[in-house]
Amino acid sequence: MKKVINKPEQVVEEMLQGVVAAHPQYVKRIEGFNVLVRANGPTAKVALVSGGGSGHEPSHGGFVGRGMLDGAVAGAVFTSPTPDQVYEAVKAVDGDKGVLLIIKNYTGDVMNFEMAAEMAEADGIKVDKVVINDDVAVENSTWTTGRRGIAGTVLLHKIAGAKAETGADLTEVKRIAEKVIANVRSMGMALSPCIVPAAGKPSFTLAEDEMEIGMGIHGEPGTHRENIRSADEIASHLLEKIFADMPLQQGDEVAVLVNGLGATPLMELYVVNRKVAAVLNAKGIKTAKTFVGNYMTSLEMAGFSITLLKLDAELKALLLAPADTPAFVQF
Amino acid sequence: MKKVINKPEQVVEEMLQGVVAAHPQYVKRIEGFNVLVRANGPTAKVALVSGGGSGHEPSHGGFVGRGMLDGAVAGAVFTSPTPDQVYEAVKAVDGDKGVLLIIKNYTGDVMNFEMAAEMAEADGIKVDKVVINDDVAVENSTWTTGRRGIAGTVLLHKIAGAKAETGADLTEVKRIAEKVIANVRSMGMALSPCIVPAAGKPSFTLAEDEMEIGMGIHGEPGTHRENIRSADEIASHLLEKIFADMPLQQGDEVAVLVNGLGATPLMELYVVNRKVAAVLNAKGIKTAKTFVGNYMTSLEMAGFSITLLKLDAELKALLLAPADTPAFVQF
Amino acid sequence: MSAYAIAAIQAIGEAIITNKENLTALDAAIGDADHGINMARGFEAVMTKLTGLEPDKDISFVLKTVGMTLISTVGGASGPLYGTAFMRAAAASQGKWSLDAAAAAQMLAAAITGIKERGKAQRGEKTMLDALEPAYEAFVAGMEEQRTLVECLELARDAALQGVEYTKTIIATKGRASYLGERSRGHQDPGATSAYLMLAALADFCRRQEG
Amino acid sequence: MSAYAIAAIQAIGEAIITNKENLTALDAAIGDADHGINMARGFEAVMTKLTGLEPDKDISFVLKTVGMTLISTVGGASGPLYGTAFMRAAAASQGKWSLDAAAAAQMLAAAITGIKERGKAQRGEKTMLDALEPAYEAFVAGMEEQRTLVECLELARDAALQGVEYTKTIIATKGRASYLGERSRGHQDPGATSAYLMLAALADFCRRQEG
Ligand SMILES: Nc1ncnc2c1ncn2[C@@H]1O[C@H](COP(=O)(O)OP(=O)(O)O)[C@@H](O)[C@H]1O
Ligand SMILES: Nc1ncnc2c1ncn2[C@@H]1O[C@H](COP(=O)(O)OP(=O)(O)O)[C@@H](O)[C@H]1O
Ligand SMILES: [Mg+2]
Ligand SMILES: [Mg+2]
Ligand SMILES: [Mg+2]
Ligand SMILES: [Mg+2]
Repeated sequence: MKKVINKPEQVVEEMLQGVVAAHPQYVKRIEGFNVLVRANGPTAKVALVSGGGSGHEPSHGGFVGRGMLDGAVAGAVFTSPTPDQVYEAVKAVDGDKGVLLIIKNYTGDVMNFEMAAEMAEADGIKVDKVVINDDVAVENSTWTTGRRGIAGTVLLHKIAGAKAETGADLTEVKRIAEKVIANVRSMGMALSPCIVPAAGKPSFTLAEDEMEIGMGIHGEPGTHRENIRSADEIASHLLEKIFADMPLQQGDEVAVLVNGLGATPLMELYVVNRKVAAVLNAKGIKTAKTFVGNYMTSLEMAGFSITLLKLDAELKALLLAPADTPAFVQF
Repeated sequence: MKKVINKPEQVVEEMLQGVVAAHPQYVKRIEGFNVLVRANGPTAKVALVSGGGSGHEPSHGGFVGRGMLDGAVAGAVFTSPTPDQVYEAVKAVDGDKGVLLIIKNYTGDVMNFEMAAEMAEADGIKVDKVVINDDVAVENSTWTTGRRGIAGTVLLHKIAGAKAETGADLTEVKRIAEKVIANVRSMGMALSPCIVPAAGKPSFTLAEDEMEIGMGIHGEPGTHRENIRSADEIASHLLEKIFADMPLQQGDEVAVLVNGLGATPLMELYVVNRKVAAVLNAKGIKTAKTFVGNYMTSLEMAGFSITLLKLDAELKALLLAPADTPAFVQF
Repeated sequence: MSAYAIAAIQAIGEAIITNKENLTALDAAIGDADHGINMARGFEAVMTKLTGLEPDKDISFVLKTVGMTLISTVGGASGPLYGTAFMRAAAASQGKWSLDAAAAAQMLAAAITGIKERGKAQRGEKTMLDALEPAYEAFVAGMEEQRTLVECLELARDAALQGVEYTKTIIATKGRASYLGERSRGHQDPGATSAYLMLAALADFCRRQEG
Repeated sequence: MSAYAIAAIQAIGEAIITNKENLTALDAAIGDADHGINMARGFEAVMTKLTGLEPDKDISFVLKTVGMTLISTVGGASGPLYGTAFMRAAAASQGKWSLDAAAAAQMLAAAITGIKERGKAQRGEKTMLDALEPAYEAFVAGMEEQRTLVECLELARDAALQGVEYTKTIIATKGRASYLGERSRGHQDPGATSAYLMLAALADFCRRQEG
């Protein structure tokens, strides 16, 4: 296992220390917990808390700051955080206007966050939640667990965060969040696995000429394997799956996120984006904003996902609003 | 070779198309050339042009924008761009106040940029240049080629760019750039190689328990190999090398850049930063700003570098000034 | 006194920790390769917590400690599920200082109900329930035949093992393995396996105490 | 007419393109694994350029075209160096339609001077100069012995090959290999190798034309 770490058991703790050391102007840590909150919080607005297993950096701690999250909870690598941790985050960020939990749709995340919500509600804190399930690789109808939440979560943080910043109440922020969830779709692929530090070996292997389509962000196998194809073919395939689930019309406007899973060079992500832009152009779909980079990673996995978010005027304005966080800054 | 690309020969061209498609608000391309310039340029200020081989993304095209570069020239992967390309960039960005070339110290880069400067000067354009050589792995005294320019270049772009934005003249901008160069030091290491698309195979190999210390950003071998050590030990070693070259006193103030080479997860970079911060704290050195992420990469190489820039009031103010580029946004 | 209960939990914890890599490997095939790591982290914390426990507590207190510790250290899907299971078993054993088969059956039933409420899964969805529900039924059947607690536990263990085998034949429709669809068939469910391991460790422990 | 010069350049180009992987492998050991790729890209562009060339041009014009094309397509260190070399050879052959040994020697000398001015290197620093300078000296020595152009070229080629061998014994103090220090010893310099390949292709070409 080739990693720049000290001890596998210490990696989340030490990462959090490193984040706080790097960005004291943005975040502080809740002593004794794996929770990052805004350095200047809590603020008098609806607060947003997200989180999940670690290993997806900069998600979610990198998005704590003005215009995005108020708190982020870091679980063990690829393991959803425990309720007591989430509960601490909720207590710390609550500014009396209530707290919205942004949960990626995994059984563990949903259960742990729900238990935390119950704990916070027992304290009289107003808590509500949204569950994002943007991954079209997993078909909603067939599997009762439903789709996974993946990179689209970052756009949800951005837009719900911008809405909260306007002073909107919890119901309104939740409405916007639900609107994002209804209009965002993602799908990914992987070229190589990653190694969970505590496991010490990859959770799957791929032959030199193989790729995995519909890969999850925790090393969960995808929908199928096939021989590596060209960037254009892969991008087209992922887009087709997205369009099949969320038909887009000529004249529609979208935001695009080409998200690297960790080890794929920016060069390749831009080659992918070239094709994404070409396909959208050919369909007469407008692109309001494109993000290319590592936003929701899977340790050192090679691969990427494409996310499309269908915009209306309301979502677009919130997407383009300023944000200032360690990993997402926008004027 | 597992890459998300179409044809190896097309990778730079397609990447540039993908960048322009993603960030039309920031950059445009000079038709027929591998040159990105500001979308709203040229501006009436000293213009900054940098560039080099491709494969270091987001360097340098990702830093074209307000407060940083005016133009970036992309060579073939890991191969310095040709003089005619640099010359086009210089012509395109010149706003009559002259152009400063920011060159990483490699024989090829220096020669190609110098030839371009000669061509531009023949047209009556005021051109000057600085050559950055921040990599302390390569000892200046022994090798007449001198040190390489690596991740410190990003801080140079930032500070010289901020200075140019103030309306300073070419002499002044160059003075600031030289001051950065005099005060910035970096050193890196690699855990795994990368594959140049046109080559199709890695340029070196490392055993499962080996790392390469003093690695360059083009797959050039480093100073030596040794068994992998802990993140803390590696960070301490790299810092010692930097301190040996640039002694820092208690009370000095620095900027820190923990730069990923491509495949190293942000999680690990933050674990490294934890140690960097601890060492600096222990020495009583203040940190004005820390950057952690992939700024000067080497395709999908695993590894990182540490950069320290010693600040005075002038450099600090310029470092903290706003910037708005695809890959570097700061309020 | 709680020494017996603590020793039983320690036996369970040891079984889980011993099988850490095994459980993780099962999860690697159809999940995210952390079930063993999660459960071992949880039971290591449990063992530490129990070491410091006053000996004058009833079974319920011990189990509540286990449940709360699992909830706050395991994470993932199994943390809330097993945590809830132990909390419910605790609630069903308040004031008890020793166990008979009837009491044990009540606790197991409460635990299973907790898991179902928390996870909204049914038997046949390739989860821990496919080990636990057959185990409960076998336990009750043994009780009806007037078997001893230890015998009932052994019947439960054997049924759980069959349940684990059964998980290989079905596809997952709950938990992370459900993303795999058809491809989940043929693989053994990690959570069902950890449930079996716990029952087996408990049965062995009780048998050893008897003999 | 330029057909002869063009054919000679084509022979050189083919030699470089054939050895693309070989040259890249040499660069992988002590540089950045692109020398063959760079040079092949350059000479592919040169071949395309020359195909379209009017046949009524002198040698100088052909060489200038080669030099400019290399400068604008090779990049790296070798692009400006070889580009400058051909530009200088072009300047030294203005108005020439055929070559004798004396003219060739002048062109080679001009090329080497160009490389030295551009790259500020000396012989002995593990660069292309370690092939080219001995080649030039051997060429001149042949000329002094009244050898033919082809014979002089063959002497130059052999000296270049020795020069390539010599690069294995020294450490690099110029170019990217210099970062390696002591570790560069034992490796053959890619640029010296490409210089040898060009001379060898030229000598072979001229010999074939004679025979
Ligand atoms: N809804 C559910 N109800 C019951 N058990 C479940 C449910 N979802 C998952 N499980 C069990 O949890 C196990 C996985 O646990 P673990 O790997 O620790 O969590 P995660 O899936 O979050 O990584 C599965 O093997 C399955 O037995
Ligand atoms: N200053 C110099 N003078 C002469 N030749 C040089 C000099 N620097 C490098 N070279 C030659 O260039 C070769 C490397 O070329 P190439 O790999 O194409 O460029 P780069 O080093 O920029 O990747 C070296 O093998 C060496 O022969
Ligand atoms: Mg998990
Ligand atoms: Mg090169
Ligand atoms: Mg799991
Ligand atoms: Mg090279």
